[in-house]
Amino acid sequence: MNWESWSAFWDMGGRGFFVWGSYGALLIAVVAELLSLRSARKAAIRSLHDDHETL
Amino acid sequence: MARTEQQSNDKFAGRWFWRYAAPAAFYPLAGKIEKIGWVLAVVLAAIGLYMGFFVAPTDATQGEVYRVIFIHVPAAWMTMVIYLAMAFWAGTGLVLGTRLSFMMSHALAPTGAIMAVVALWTGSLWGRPTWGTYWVWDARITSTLILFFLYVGYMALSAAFDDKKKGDRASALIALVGAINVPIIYFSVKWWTTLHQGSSVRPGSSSMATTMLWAMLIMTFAFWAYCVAAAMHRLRTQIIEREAGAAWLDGATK
Amino acid sequence: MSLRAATGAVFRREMQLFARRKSDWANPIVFFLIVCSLFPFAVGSESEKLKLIGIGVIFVGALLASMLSLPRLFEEDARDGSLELMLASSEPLAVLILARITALSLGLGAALTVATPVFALFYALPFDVAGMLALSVALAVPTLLLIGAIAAALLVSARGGAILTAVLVLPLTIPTLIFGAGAALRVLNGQSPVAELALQGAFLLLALALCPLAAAAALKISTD
Amino acid sequence: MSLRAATGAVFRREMQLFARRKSDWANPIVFFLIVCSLFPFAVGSESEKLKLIGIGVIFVGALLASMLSLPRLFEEDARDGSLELMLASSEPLAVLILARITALSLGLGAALTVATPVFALFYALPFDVAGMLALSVALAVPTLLLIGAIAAALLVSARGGAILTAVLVLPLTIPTLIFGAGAALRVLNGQSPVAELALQGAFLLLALALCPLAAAAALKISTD
Amino acid sequence: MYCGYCVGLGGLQGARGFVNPCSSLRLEALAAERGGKAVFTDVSVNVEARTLLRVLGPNGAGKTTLLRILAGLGAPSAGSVQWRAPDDSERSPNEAAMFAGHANAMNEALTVAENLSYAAALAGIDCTPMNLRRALTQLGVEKLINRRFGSLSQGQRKRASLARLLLRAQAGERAWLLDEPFVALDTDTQAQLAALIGEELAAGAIVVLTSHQAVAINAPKMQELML
Amino acid sequence: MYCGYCVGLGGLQGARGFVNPCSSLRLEALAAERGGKAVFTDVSVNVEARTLLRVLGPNGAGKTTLLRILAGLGAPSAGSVQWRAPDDSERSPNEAAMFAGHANAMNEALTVAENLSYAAALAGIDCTPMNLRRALTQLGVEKLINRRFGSLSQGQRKRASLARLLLRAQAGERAWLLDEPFVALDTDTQAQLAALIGEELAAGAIVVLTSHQAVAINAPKMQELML
Ligand code: HEM
Ligand SMILES: Nc1ncnc2c1ncn2[C@@H]1O[C@H](COP(=O)(O)OP(=O)(O)OP(=O)(O)O)[C@@H](O)[C@H]1O
Ligand SMILES: Nc1ncnc2c1ncn2[C@@H]1O[C@H](COP(=O)(O)OP(=O)(O)OP(=O)(O)O)[C@@H](O)[C@H]1O
Ligand SMILES: [Mg+2]
Ligand SMILES: [Mg+2]
Repeated sequence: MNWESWSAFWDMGGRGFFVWGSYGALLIAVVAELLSLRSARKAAIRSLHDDHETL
Repeated sequence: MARTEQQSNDKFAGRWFWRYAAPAAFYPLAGKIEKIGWVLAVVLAAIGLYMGFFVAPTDATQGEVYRVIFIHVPAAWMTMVIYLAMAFWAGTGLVLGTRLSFMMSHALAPTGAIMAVVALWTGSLWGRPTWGTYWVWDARITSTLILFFLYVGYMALSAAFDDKKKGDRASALIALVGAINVPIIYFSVKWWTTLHQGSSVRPGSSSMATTMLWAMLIMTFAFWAYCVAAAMHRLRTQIIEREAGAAWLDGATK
Repeated sequence: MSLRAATGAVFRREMQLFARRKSDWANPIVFFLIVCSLFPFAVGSESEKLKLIGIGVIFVGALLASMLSLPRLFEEDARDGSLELMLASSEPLAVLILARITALSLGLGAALTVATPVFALFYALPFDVAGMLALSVALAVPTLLLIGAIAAALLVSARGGAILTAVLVLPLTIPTLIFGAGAALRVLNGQSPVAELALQGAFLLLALALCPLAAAAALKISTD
Repeated sequence: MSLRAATGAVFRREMQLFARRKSDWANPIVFFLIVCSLFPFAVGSESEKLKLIGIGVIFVGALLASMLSLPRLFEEDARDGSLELMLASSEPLAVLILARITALSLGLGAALTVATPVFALFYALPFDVAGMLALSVALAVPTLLLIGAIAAALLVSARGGAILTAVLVLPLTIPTLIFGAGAALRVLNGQSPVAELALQGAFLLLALALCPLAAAAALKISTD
Repeated sequence: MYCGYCVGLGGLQGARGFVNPCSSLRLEALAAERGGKAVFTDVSVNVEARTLLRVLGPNGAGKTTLLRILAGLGAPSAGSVQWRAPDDSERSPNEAAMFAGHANAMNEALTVAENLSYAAALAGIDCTPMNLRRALTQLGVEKLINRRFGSLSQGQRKRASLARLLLRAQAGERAWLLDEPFVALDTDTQAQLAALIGEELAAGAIVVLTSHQAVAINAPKMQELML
Repeated sequence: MYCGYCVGLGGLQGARGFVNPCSSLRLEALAAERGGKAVFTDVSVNVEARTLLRVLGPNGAGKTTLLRILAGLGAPSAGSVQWRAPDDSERSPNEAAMFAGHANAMNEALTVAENLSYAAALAGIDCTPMNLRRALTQLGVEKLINRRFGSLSQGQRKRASLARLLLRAQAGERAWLLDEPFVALDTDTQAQLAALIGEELAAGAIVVLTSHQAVAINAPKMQELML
C-alpha cells in the first residue's frame, strides 16, 4: 500500500493540486458529456413524437 | 460523384457490411456495443485506477505527480485515434455514399474534441511541476492543440448547414483535408521547435515500472471502451433524429 | 483548345474585375496596414521590441488579409448565378478553379508583396529581411488561397461567414506560417534561408496539385 | 411599459439565440484561440519574447474576434425580414439596438473574458497580468461592439463583407486598444493601471451614449 | 365578429384598456423615390374602416414601396400619410397597422412561439399565451407552437408567420398591410387566408393588399388604387 | 431558319466543324432528392428535336430540380438522363443544352459584352463579336453592348442576359432549358421571347420550359410533363 493515510493520499506528496486538478477535469468532462448525451437523446425522442402528431 | 446508397446496396447486396450499413439494422447492434462499452469502461477504470494509485510505486524522479500519466496518455492517444477513425468514416461516406458512415464520424467528433481538451489540460497541469510552466510550444503538445482546432472546425462546419446531407458531405471533405494535413503539421512543428530550441524544457522520458505500464495500458483500454460507448450512444441519437418517420423507429424508441 | 479558351476566359474575367473594382485589392491592403499598425500601440514603440515581433506580425497580417478575401472567390458568383456557368461547363472544374485562384493570387499576392517591405520599415527591420519577407509572402499567399478555396467552396451554401472560414483555414496554414516567417528570421539571424524557402515551395506545389481538386469536389457538394 | 416590453423582448431573443446556436459564441472563441496561437509560430517560442507580445496579441485577437462577430447584429435579421419588426416598432430604435448590443456584449464579452486568462498562459504571462488583461478585454468588447454596430448597420445593404467592416471599425478602436493593453502592461511593469482603466471606462460611457443613436441613424439610411 | 367600438362607440375606453380599435387612412399627394428615381407621384386616397384597398400595377410600379411607406418603414418624398383613430386623433403606423411582406420575419433557430411573442412585443401588443395559441389554431398549426421555425416545411412556415397578424387583442383592431400574401400558398390556405381577411374587415379593420393573383375576398367595402 | 443537319444530314460534318447540331433527350426512371427527401420519382420521357417540353406542377414539385439535372448541374438519385446526337452518339449536357435559371448569371461590375463572352467561353461556344452583336440585336439591346451590367434597369438586364441563349453559332444547335423565363418581363418582351423560342424550335432545337404563366408559344411539337 502506497499511502499511510487518506490525507497523504489527497496530498499526493504535495502535488495534490496538479493530480486532482487533472482527475477532476476528466471527471467534469465525462459527466458533462454524459449529461449532454442524455439530453440530446431526450430531445430527439421528443421531437420524434411531435412529428408523429403533426403528420 | 459519390454513388448513392441504393446503387451501392444493389452492387454489394448480401455482404454483412452492407447489411449493417442500413441504420435500421445497425441501431440494435449499436445498442449492444454501447452497453458492453459502458460496462467495460467502468470495470477497467476501476482496476486501472486501483493499480495506478495503490499498486504502482512512487516515481523516483517525479514523485507522486506522475500519476497524471494514467489519464494523460490515454487521452492523448484517443485524440489521435478518434481523429483517424473520424476521417476514415468520412472518407467511406464520401466514396460509398452510406448515411451511416457520416453519422459515425459525427458521433466520434465531440468525444475526440473532449479527449483533446483532457490531454491538453492534464498535460498543462503536469507541465507546471515538471517543467516549471503550464505551457511549452513543444511539437507533440502543439500538434494536439491543432488537432483540437481541426475537430472544432469539423463540428462547426457540419452545424453550419441547414441541409443535413450537404453538411455531411462538406464536413467529411474537411475531415479528409485535415487528415492529410496532420502529418505535415506535425513535422513542421517539429522542425520549428528545433529551429527555436533553447529556452523551453523538453519532455524527458523516464523508465517506467511495469506496474505503472500495466495501469496505463488498462486505463487506455478503459478510455477506448468509454469512447466507443459514447460514440455509439450519439450514433443512436442521430439515427432517431434522421430516420424520423420510419416505421421501425416507433417500436425501437417506445 | 476549348479548355484553353475556358481557362483563359476565367482568368481574364478575374483580372477585369480586379481592374474594375479597386476595392477588391485596396481593402485587403488597408486591412493589412491597419493590423500591422495596431501592434505598436499594444506593445509599445521601442524599435528593439518592434524588430522582434515585426516578422510575425507582418506575416500573420498578410495571412489574415488574404483569408478575409476568400469570399470573393465564389460568393458573389453564387449570388448572381454565374457560378452555374462554371459548374455546367464541360471543362474540368478543378482547372477553372485553378485559373481563378491564379488570377486572385497574382492580384492580391502582388499587392501584399509590394506592401510588405514598406510595413517592414515600420518595424525597423533591415532591408535584406524586408526583401526576404516579401518573397515569403509572395510564396505564402497563393498557398493560403489554394487551401482557403476549399473552405470558400464549402461555405458557399452555409451560414457562418468570415469567422468560420478562419476557423477552418488558419490551422491548415501553420506550416506555411512556420517556414514563411522562418525564412525571414534566418536572414535576421544572418543564416541561410534556403531550406525554409525550399519547403515553402514544396508546400505551394503540393497545394497546387491537391487543392483545386478538393475545391472542385467541395463546390459540387455545396451547390448540389 | 411598452418600451420595457420591447427592449426586454429584443434582449431575450438575443439570449435565446445564443443558447440555441452554440456556434455563435463558440466560433469567435476558437478564432481568438487560433489567432493567439499563430503568433508563437511566427515569432518564436522563447518565453521572453512571448511575454513581450502576449498582451498585444491577446488584445488584438479579442478585437478581431468581436469585430468578425459584428455581422451577427443585423445581417441575418435583414435577410429573414425580422429587421423590419424592429424598424417598424414605435419604440426608439436606438434603445432597441442598445438592448441587442448589450446582449451580444454579455454573451461574447463573457466568453472572451473567460478565455483571456487561459490564453495568457500560452504567453507565459503572470497571473495578475492575466487578470488585468481579462478586465481590460471585458471593458473593451462592449466598446468595440458599440462602435462596430454603426458599421454593421451601414453595411446591411452593401457589398464588402468582413474586410470592409474591419477597415471601417479598427481605426476607431485604437484608443481602446492603447489603454486596454496599456493597463495590462502597467501591471506587468509593476505600476498602477488605474488611469488606463478609468479612461477605458470613459470611452465605454461615451460609446454607450453616442453609438446607439448613430447606429439607429445608419440603419435607417441603409434600409430605406 | 362585429366591432362595436368602431361604428357606435368611437373614442370610448374599451374594457381591457384599449382605445379606438379601428383606424382610417388618408394619403395626400403622396410621392416616392427609389434609388433617386420617382416611382409614383401624387397618390391621394381616403380609406375608411371595413375597407379592402387593392393596390394594382405592373412589376416595378411601386406597390411594395407604397406599403412600406404606409407601415412607416420608408419615407415618402412628398405628401403625407395619416392614420387616424375614429375620434380623429393621429396614430403612429406601428400602432395602427401590421405589415407582412415577402419575407417571413421569423428566425429559423427560434421556436414559433418565441418568434411570435418577439414580433408582438415590438408591435406593442401584449401577447398572452392564450392569444398566441388562438392565432395558431385559427391557421391550423397549433401543434407547431414549440417547433423550431427552421424545421418547418415552406407551407407550415407561411402559416406560422401569418399568425403574427392574428395576435392583436381584438379582431379588427389593426389595419393589415399585405404584400403578395398569397404567393407560395396552396389553394386551401389561400382560401383560408381570404376568409381571415374577410373576417378582419367585417370586424372593422382596413386591409391594404397587393396581389398578382386573383383571389376572391368577401369585403364589406372595396377600393382600388392603380399605380 | 431551317436546320438541315437535323432533318436530312444527321452525322455530317458541318461547314465550320460542327457535328450533329441537334439533340434528342431521353429520361429513364429519373428520381431526385433535395435535402435527403425524394422530390419526384420514376420520370420517364422521350423528347425529339423540334419539341417543346412543358414541365408542369405546383410549387415545390421539383421543376427547377429537374431542369438543373438536365443541365448537368445536379445529380439524379436514380435513373438516367441521356442527350444524344442524331447519329445516336452521347453528348454531355454542356454541349447539348443551355440553362437559364432565375438568376441572370451576369456580374454587375462587367460590361454586357464581357459577361456574354465569358458565358460563351465556358459553354464551349466560339463567340465572335458578330455573333454577340447579332444576339443583342435580336433582343433589341445592341446599344447596351458596352454598358456596365449593374447600370441597367431590370428589364434591360433580363434582355441582355437572355442574349446568352442566342450566342450559339447556328440556330437550333443547342437545347434550351428555361426556368420561369417570363417572370419579371413585361408583355412585349414576353411575346418577343416566345417568338424566339418558336424560331429556335423550328430550327431544330429542343426547349424545356417551366412557367406558371400561360404564354402562347408557336411550337412544331409539344409535350407536357406533370411533376
Ligand atoms: C499527441 C499528444 C500527446 C501524447 C501522445 C503524449 C504522450 C505522453 C507520454 C507517453 C508521456 C509520458 C512519457 C514521457 O514522460 O515522455 C507524456 C508526458 C507528459 N506530457 Fe504528454 N502527450 C501528449 C500531449 C501532451 C500535451 C498536449 C501536454 C501539455 C499540455 C503534455 C504534457 C506532458 C507532460 C508535462 C508530461 C510529463 C513529461 C515528463 O515526464 O517530463 N502532453 N505525454
Ligand atoms: N432597394 C432598391 N434600390 C433602388 N431601387 C429600388 C429598390 N427596390 C426597388 N427599387 C425600384 O423601385 C421601383 C418600385 O419597386 P417596388 O418593389 O415597389 O415595385 P412593386 O410594384 O412592388 O413590384 P412587384 O410587382 O415586382 O412586387 C422599381 O422600379 C424598382 O426597380
Ligand atoms: N437547397 C435546397 N435544399 C433542400 N431542399 C430544397 C432546396 N431547394 C429546393 N428544395 C426542396 O426541393 C423541392 C423541389 O424544389 P424545386 O425548386 O425544384 O421546386 P419547383 O417545382 O421549381 O417549385 P417552384 O414552382 O416554386 O419554382 C421543394 O420541396 C423544396 O422545398
Ligand atoms: Mg412588390
Ligand atoms: Mg422553380
